[in-house]
Amino acid sequence: MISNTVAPPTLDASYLDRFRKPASLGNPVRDLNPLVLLACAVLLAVVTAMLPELVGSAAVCLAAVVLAFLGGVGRRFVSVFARLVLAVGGFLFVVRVIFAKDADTYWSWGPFGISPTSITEAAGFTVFVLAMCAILTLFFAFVPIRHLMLALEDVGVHRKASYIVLASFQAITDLGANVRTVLDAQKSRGVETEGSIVRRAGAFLPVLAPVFLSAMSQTEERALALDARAFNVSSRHSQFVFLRRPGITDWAVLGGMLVLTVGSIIGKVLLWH
Amino acid sequence: MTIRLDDVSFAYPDGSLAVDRVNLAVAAGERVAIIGQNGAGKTTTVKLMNGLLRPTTGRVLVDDVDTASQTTATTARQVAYVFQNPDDQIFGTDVRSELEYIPRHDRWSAERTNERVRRAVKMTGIGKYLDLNPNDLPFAIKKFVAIAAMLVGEPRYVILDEPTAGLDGRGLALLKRLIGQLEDEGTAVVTITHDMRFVADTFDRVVVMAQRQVIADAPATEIFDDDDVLARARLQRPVGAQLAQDLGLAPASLQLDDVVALIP
Amino acid sequence: MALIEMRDVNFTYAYADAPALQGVNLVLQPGLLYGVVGRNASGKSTLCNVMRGIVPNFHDGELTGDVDVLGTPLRDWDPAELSRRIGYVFQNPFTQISGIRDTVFEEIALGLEHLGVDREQMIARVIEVVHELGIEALVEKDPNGLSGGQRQKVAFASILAMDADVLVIDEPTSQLDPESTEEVFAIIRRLKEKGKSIILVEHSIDLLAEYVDRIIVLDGGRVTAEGPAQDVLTSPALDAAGVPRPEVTEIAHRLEAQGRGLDTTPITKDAARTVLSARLQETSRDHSTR
Amino acid sequence: MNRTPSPVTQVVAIGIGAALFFVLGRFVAIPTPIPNTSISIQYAILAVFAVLYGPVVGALAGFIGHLLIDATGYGIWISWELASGVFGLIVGVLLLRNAVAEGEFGRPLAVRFSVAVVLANALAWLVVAPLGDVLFYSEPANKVWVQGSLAFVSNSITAVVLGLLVLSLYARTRTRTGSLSHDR
Ligand SMILES: Nc1ncnc2c1ncn2[C@@H]1O[C@H](COP(=O)(O)OP(=O)(O)OP(=O)(O)O)[C@@H](O)[C@H]1O
Ligand SMILES: Nc1ncnc2c1ncn2[C@@H]1O[C@H](COP(=O)(O)OP(=O)(O)OP(=O)(O)O)[C@@H](O)[C@H]1O
Ligand SMILES: [Mg+2]
Ligand SMILES: [Mg+2]
Repeated sequence: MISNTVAPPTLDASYLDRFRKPASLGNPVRDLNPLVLLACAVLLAVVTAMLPELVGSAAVCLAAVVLAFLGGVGRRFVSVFARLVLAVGGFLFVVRVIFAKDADTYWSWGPFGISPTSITEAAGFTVFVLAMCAILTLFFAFVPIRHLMLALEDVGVHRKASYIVLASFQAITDLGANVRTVLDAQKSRGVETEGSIVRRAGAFLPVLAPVFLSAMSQTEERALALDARAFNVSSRHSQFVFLRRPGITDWAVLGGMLVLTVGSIIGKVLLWH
Repeated sequence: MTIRLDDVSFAYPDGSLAVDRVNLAVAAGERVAIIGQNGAGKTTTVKLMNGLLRPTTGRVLVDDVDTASQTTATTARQVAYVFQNPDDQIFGTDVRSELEYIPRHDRWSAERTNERVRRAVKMTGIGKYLDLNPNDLPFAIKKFVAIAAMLVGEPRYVILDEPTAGLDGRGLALLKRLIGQLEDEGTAVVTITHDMRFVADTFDRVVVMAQRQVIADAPATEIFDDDDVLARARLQRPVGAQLAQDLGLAPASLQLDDVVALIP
Repeated sequence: MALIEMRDVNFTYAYADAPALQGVNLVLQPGLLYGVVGRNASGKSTLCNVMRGIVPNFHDGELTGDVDVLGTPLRDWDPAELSRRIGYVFQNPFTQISGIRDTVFEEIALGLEHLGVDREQMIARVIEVVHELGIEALVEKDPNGLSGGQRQKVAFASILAMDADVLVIDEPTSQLDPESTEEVFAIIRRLKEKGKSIILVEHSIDLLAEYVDRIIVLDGGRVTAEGPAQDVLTSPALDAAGVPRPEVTEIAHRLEAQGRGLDTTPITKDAARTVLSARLQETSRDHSTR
Repeated sequence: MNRTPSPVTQVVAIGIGAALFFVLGRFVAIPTPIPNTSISIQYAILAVFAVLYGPVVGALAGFIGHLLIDATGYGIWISWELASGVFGLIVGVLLLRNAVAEGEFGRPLAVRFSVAVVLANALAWLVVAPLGDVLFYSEPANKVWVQGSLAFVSNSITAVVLGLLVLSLYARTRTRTGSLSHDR
């Protein structure tokens, strides 16, 4: 049985009140100002670079997982991050580890070789890259692009600039939709696109050209659609959905992060150099 | 030889239920109109018929084969669907290559290709546009190109989704002729339309959808006589028939000539 | 001041062999509802494009002659200002979604954001058009998950919300069910009553006849008739352009062909009802006196 | 372009161009034996956008698209992002006033396009990228030159070949609209 039918909202006052309040993602961590979160992400990357290799990076990865759960996106984050660990991490580690240049290798063949140092080095590098990936993934799991753009507009970034970024991300999704449309069109003409990997790969190439061509013709259609909505009018524009102004919490989090960064730099210079 | 929907429901991935326990059968050679409000589930229903969508619950059988058991491509060879939005269907850079898509894919002989393409072109009257780009054609003509592209494959069932949208009088006449021709050849034609005059003039069997369900399935004269069904599906009679009814010229007739004959 | 004035206007799309508009001379007055009719490819959308400056700003091609919009030559208009002053609902219902908003509610508000309308007013406007078009159930939906007719309504609502004084509307009901079609026409009539100037392209001649003040007939890129609806819809220019007559007018014509012509040729249902019931009464009286 | 595209079109084109550049660069990179270097087909699309929508679109779509690729990969490397921008800019400038959008795409234009792509590639990968590497990142000069030259060669070939292909396809979608006669 189908039970999850979406009930239409009633447009009463309580529904409309949502638009009078700042947009919220329903979680205090994720509701921090997107730019503050962005700054934190950058600072965290700096911290990672300052901390001792391997241990420090591993700690940052762990911290990212904890933060993700605090922000209520734990599951999604872990599933993406696990895949990164397996794919990117595995690949990097293998590529790095087999180029031992020192003498005491466990194993060597031609230019390849594995040694204790190459293992430590590869591990350090791999975990470092993974930590960076974790920070980036976390940021995008926390902040919808739309909110980032709203925050940028709040600090004076031009609407057209923010549109470009938003549209770029949107266009990536649209491309996926285009692929589905073209595949549907092919299927309805009796062209097999379902089934084995070979068949799907075979169907892939003929789809590419139409997908890109239709993306290009969409440019004109989109432009007209936006022009009809007075996109180019230069007067002050307003926001329908809007963000909360950064408050004391935002500044406190940012301050804390700065302290951590400075601490890690001092640590690197004085303690674990 | 039928398309049969057995208690079919369908919900889109976002959770919205678009078709709710529909039972419907279209036999070979039939000519059926599907009418109903916007969002009633017409497009979803016909996409279920050609396998583009598969039911969430229930079964769709095309010539006794469950569409869920075979690829869409296989179903679609029997049941051709002309999309509501022609841009979703047409990808060729000129009309001719669009029409020759199936022949090229299936490596037909030149004679067979020419014969079928010529026939499809003749039925749809798009001979003048063969070398043009479908993108530059007016909406209505693009739609005819989409129809022709499907006719080339000689399917046994043809589904037209809103072919009357934006069509001029001449286009309507052409469409009517085309549907008649297909019927003569034993091809079933299912047409979704909002043009009540077209329905009254062209179809014997009319399926009415409202709120995700089929609420009536009967000859056009019966449907347009049934105030209850019309009200529930928020439909209206063709203008001439409305007039006849307002004037108390019983029976409220659908064809204009009948109305004229009733006036003293 | 005329709303739009065209003198000897010709337009040929880039690299098309034949012009899409030829020798168009038109003077449109503000505050009226104009219907534009003609066969497919007769140039209706092109005419709209010129009036709204889409030609020559977006489509390449050769435009000759003079076009004045609200008293100012088209070339002197800032394209952004035109987009603010003239609302334009495009013909194709499938290409009018902005693609940058996640719900229908926000999609409809987009134009108002660009115009700098403040939030309370935005909410009020959006709610108003949502009620007018009866699309309450859709406001939470992703604009990309709509049926054909629903898309057309949302596109119309988005422009309606912007409340421009001049509206160009190209086949707003092509995908709509009969009831929604009537509703759209009722909205258009209300807009006219509020003093807006409207140019409406439509194939549904029965409805045009009920609502519009004047009709422009296009045939092969030429304007072959322009005048009050009653005159144009009963004139031979309509047949010549291949445009069907309203059903009620058609009934009158067929009666006339059979030598049973009516006193006046009706174009609206009401007019037809009046003249036909008069005829009915007459005959029944004849009957009883005999 | 005989007529500069309207500002709205340009803004939209930057967004869509950057997205195409990103998708191709991120997911369709063909690896080569040389470390950190892969055959990138996204420059073909970028060149086409520069031809159709002008230098500003070319520059920004390239820069933003490349920024997106790197931001979701191994980190931002500003000199190469700039180089991608410069590539789009130069192709756009060298092909100002063309008529591809109206379906004109003959041999003279193909030659002009190829020359422009090679020149733009030279400037981007033999001048901007290596110079930036040396200035911003103090990379050893000989290493960046080797990388730059490799990028120059592989990008020139792919961008010319694929670019011509896409352009001719696109021009075909814009063929002369014949006289549409009014009877069916
Ligand atoms: N891709 C989709 N995702 C989510 N919901 C959808 C999608 N397509 C359609 N719907 C919803 O399903 C319902 C039925 O849609 P459908 O397209 O079948 O209607 P329809 O009867 O063809 O209407 P129309 O006459 O307007 O074309 C609508 O309420 C619509 O909002
Ligand atoms: N972008 C374009 N490029 C080239 N030719 C075009 C373009 N748009 C329209 N045309 C041509 O211009 C002519 C007039 O088209 P237009 O779209 O104005 O007709 P219409 O009266 O609106 O038709 P319909 O009723 O089908 O909407 C047609 O011959 C058409 O093919
Ligand atoms: Mg539909
Ligand atoms: Mg039109």
